[in-house]
Amino acid sequence: MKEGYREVDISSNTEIAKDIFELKVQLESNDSLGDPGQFYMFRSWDFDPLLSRPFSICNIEGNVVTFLYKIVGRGTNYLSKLKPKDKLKVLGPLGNGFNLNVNGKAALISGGIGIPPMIYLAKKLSTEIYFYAGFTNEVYYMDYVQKYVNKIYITTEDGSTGQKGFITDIFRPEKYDVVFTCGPSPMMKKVVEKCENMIPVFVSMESIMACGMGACLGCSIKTKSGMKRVCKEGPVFEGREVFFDD
Amino acid sequence: MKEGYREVDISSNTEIAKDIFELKVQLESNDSLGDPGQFYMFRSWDFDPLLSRPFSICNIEGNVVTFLYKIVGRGTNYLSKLKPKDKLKVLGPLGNGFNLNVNGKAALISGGIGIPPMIYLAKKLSTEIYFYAGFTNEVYYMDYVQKYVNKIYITTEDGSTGQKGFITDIFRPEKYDVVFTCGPSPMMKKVVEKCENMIPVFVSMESIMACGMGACLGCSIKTKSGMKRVCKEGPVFEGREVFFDD
Amino acid sequence: MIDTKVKIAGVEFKNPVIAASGTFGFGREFLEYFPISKLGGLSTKGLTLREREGNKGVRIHETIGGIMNSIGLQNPGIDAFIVEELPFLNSQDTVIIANVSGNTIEEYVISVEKLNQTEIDMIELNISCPNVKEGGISFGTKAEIASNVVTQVRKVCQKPLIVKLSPSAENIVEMAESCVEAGADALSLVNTFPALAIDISKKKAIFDNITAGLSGPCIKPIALRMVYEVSKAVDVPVIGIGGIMDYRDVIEYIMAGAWAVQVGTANFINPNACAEIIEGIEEYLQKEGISTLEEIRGII
Amino acid sequence: MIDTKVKIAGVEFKNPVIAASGTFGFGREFLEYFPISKLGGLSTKGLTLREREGNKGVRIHETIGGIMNSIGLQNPGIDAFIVEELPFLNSQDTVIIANVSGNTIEEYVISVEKLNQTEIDMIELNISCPNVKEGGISFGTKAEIASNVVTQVRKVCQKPLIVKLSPSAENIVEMAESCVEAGADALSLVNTFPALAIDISKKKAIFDNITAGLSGPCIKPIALRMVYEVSKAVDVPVIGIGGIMDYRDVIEYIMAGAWAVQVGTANFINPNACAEIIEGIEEYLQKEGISTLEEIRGII
Ligand SMILES: Cc1cc2nc3c(=O)[nH]c(=O)nc-3n(C[C@H](O)[C@H](O)[C@H](O)COP(=O)(O)OP(=O)(O)OC[C@H]3O[C@@H](n4cnc5c(N)ncnc54)[C@H](O)[C@@H]3O)c2cc1C
Ligand SMILES: Cc1cc2nc3c(=O)[nH]c(=O)nc-3n(C[C@H](O)[C@H](O)[C@H](O)COP(=O)(O)OP(=O)(O)OC[C@H]3O[C@@H](n4cnc5c(N)ncnc54)[C@H](O)[C@@H]3O)c2cc1C
Ligand SMILES: Cc1cc2nc3c(=O)[nH]c(=O)nc-3n(C[C@H](O)[C@H](O)[C@H](O)COP(=O)(O)O)c2cc1C
Ligand SMILES: Cc1cc2nc3c(=O)[nH]c(=O)nc-3n(C[C@H](O)[C@H](O)[C@H](O)COP(=O)(O)O)c2cc1C
Ligand code: FES
Ligand code: FES
Repeated sequence: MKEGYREVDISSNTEIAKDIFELKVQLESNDSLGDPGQFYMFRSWDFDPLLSRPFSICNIEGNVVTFLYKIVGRGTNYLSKLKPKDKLKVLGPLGNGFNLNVNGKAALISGGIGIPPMIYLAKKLSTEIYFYAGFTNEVYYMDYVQKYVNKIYITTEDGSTGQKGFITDIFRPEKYDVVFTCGPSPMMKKVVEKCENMIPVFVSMESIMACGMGACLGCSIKTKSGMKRVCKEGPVFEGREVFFDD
Repeated sequence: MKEGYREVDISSNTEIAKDIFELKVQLESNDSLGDPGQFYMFRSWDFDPLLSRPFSICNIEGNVVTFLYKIVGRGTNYLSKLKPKDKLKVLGPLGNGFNLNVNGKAALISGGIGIPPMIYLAKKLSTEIYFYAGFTNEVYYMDYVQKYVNKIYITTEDGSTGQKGFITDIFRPEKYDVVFTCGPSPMMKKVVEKCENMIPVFVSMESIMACGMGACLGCSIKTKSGMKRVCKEGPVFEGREVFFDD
Repeated sequence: MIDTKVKIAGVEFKNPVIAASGTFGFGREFLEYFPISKLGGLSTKGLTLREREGNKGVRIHETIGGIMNSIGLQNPGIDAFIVEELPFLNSQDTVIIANVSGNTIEEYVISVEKLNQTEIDMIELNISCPNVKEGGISFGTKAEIASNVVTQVRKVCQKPLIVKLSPSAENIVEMAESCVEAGADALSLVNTFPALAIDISKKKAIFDNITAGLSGPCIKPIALRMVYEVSKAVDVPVIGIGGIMDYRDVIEYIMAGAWAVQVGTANFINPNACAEIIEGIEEYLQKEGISTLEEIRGII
Repeated sequence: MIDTKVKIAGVEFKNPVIAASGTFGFGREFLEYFPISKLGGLSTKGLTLREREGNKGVRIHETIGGIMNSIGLQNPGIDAFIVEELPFLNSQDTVIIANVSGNTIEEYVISVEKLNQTEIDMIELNISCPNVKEGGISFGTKAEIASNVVTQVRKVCQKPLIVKLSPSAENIVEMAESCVEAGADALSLVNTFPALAIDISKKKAIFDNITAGLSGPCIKPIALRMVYEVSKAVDVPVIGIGGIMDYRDVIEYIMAGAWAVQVGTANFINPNACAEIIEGIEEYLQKEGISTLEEIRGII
């Protein structure tokens, strides 16, 4: 049996860039706390908002799981108010996660707050890693990532750090054996297009989720092999399996 | 113009007896912060629960207003979780308040968590005061009240302090010139009955409130001079004007 | 230049925000918080021919995202209203709407005749009242019955006439159409939803009348759908009501086809709600570069 | 000794808690969290004759106290259900109810005929579907139309038949009565409420289909009122649905007259919701000294 929602303690909840928070929670579990690409559902409220909110694992050290989140609405705003020792209810780990069994040169490409699963993936992959990270302006977590990767490429939209522009402008697929990406849908679309049919590419999809555990079909997306639930068969899919619409 | 809801800082929020909290908030206002019998509406939440909750003034010192509340449901439970520096939204002071212009011997009779307005009244009255306080078992705030009154009578339901029983068991109206009471409806009913038609008696009524400021008519009660709003024409009424149903 | 004015049945509202009946008293209490002349309009507490004490027992009960009420139309009666409240209301620079309730067609008709003699701006007919001659079922449920009361009232009514629809109308579009046909100059919807809550420790309904009316943000999605359907079907202005908490909700109603809105329960949780909503609408229009509400009305 | 068993249309439920259609998949996902044999019953995701991909665009939108959904009956189709899901479901010791949807009477009838051949315990007819032959208006709105589909299905149906009512029925009591007359062994209500939400920055409805179905605690007071009214009017068992979050809500439904309940949206915010509710009911009965649900059923 899996545990349902469990109340966990917050270790820290810090704003590391404007509206971007790093949240560490203390979990207790005999089972795995999760793999790169997996996520947890959060709730720190009763009925308002009604639904829980999904967040990807950014790191795990011992029993401490780290998340990064951006304030975009009411749920994330509530989260940002939590202080150490406050309680949070979490369900997870959920979803599939990335295939870690890869060889050769891997490109990890993140856009905006799509970065958390790429960070944990960088830590967990045991192959050559080239980390592409696109930010709006403020850059964060690159010191940490540094330790695990061969090279970091950064873009910012305002050019304040790294190259000015989007990360997909500088990503050149030719030299890689496998590509992983997480970020806004148009960005992932571009990454997949750039990889053409040459390189295996894995994407972590987003979708509005009600349950996070496969029951509501709210998160379903169309793939080349039928309808799939982002929360259950995903969030990681083979990039050419999915359709990016926008 | 009155201010609407204003966000105020919590100075302290302490459990002073089982499920009974003392809450101090820092208000800023050029107007009066309130008189004995008046109350404030509280909310520390968005839409759940939807309504605010009314609490009587227990004390005012400078800009700090003290309230006492008992955890009875979701709203008071949320309040109990607030820590110093957290924010609270308050509307008030609201309602009428007690007539302070009295002479002779005054009996102030409180039952349970009806005590806050009696405490502030004791402080504000400049006459002889006999303070009757009925508790379930734990006794609180009597040291503070001591300073302002001529005598304190205590009952507890379990006899752990003062006399065992209800406060109405020991209250003898004959020797008083005026009586003030706040507590459960059956208790106030008994007080009014005991006063017969001899002594002026003032009661602070409770009613479920939606708005607290006279708009919804949710709190209306029938009185001998027609329907009255507890939040606006009350909460203080002449005891023989109202009907106690229980 | 932003212009939030809207004209309904010949009456000009300076903005589309009307305080909803039964949630704003006769305005006096709110005047302590903001100048009520800021309002587009104000619909009075429901008035009946004779004074009413309202219902006994619990009158307000909170639910998740809403409240239930069973006030029972406590009001001073039309005559006292005209003498004691109307002069004050008329002194305020905003559209004053008399919300009229009754338990028989005659009561409605006589009330309206009395209001004809006054300077009230508009009349809003609340047809969600139990029809005592038809066994207490609401006037607002069946289109034929509603049509009948509206027709009778229209005959005597010399003021612009809004008919306020109940969400328990069997078919809200047919109901709307027949009220328009019977002479409504505008429609407002919705009134509260008939609802039930039970006290499981007392093993009884919370309210003496068993059912009570549900309002607040919980009803908004349903009310908005009804406003959308009705706006498409009728060609008189529709006033959207139900669960409006902030300016965004108002914009949704306008985009669904409403000309104006009424704000109810929100007044209880913030006496400045209407004033803040009015400001919010202006800021929104400014930011979006929209100059009149017409540009977005019914846009979806 | 507490006994929460309840018998509906000859089928015994070990307790009154049924997982609601469309909120529990085919049970597999929940089996990871608790033994689903704890459930009184399980109503499957809505099944249609042929596989369906469901709707495009946004499928879930949160409102205050509720959610709107427009899943569009994504399901593998009856045949695949029978082969791939039913054996697993039948292996679980709980009542399995096939929730059947259709866009024509023929679809309903053929689906039911296929289910007749299986070991499914009961059939729940979801009549809140658009009737394509009648311009897409829901089968569940008008009593005559609902009566027609129930009559046709009853003719072929060899399983106990529950008809699931829509809250947009023009008159819920008449609807209930005509479904019973047409052969329903039990009624379940309510399905989701048709509702609307608008994205004011995109100036469009949130959902591709414009409207979507509202569920969750926000609808409970209305749904409870409907269950109360229907329970009084019909003499078949009524299954209460709408906004149940905890055991107290279930007790309210039972006191309003329901024999059993279905729990929907709550499953999304807590996969153990049904299990916790079942325990809560037992503890409540224990504490109150009530030994069977019958003692409190319809007590208000
Ligand atoms: C598998 C997965 C992993 C994610 N990981 C992260 C992460 O590591 N860090 C991070 O900052 N964000 C992550 N997100 C996005 C995050 O869940 C949303 O930003 C959050 O739910 C917004 O909640 P809100 O109440 O603040 O905003 P709202 O006001 O509810 O909405 C703001 C925006 O967020 C979107 N959104 C709302 N609810 C959900 C939901 N349940 N699922 C998906 N999107 C939603 C809405 O479409 C809207 O555009 C992830 C999403 C998914 C699906
Ligand atoms: C004028 C006035 C002054 C009050 N002063 C105090 C005080 O100083 N200290 C104190 O502890 N309590 C006071 N109360 C009672 C206090 O308001 C309620 O205990 C509180 O609202 C309960 O909220 P809840 O969410 O915790 O409980 P709920 O779960 O909402 O309800 C628990 C009980 O409280 C009652 N209640 C709920 N909402 C209200 C409401 N809006 N108004 C009145 N009663 C309600 C309910 O009938 C129920 O019996 C006062 C009430 C009034 C009317
Ligand atoms: C306490 C209360 C009293 C009400 N009284 C009346 C009334 O007298 N006449 C009327 O037409 N509507 C009355 N209503 C209905 C409101 O005007 C409005 O239609 C309803 O509350 C929905 O709007 P809301 O969700 O913004 O509150 C009342 C509502 C409440 C909450
Ligand atoms: C995501 C979702 C999918 C649903 N799918 C179906 C369905 O396929 N068939 C059906 O009869 N009801 C369906 N329903 C309605 C529920 O079974 C239930 O009647 C409704 O949600 C009200 O209950 P609740 O408030 O507990 O959720 C669905 C509800 C939701 C939220
Ligand atoms: S979020 Fe419910 S199935 Fe994926
Ligand atoms: S609480 Fe609204 S009038 Fe008193």
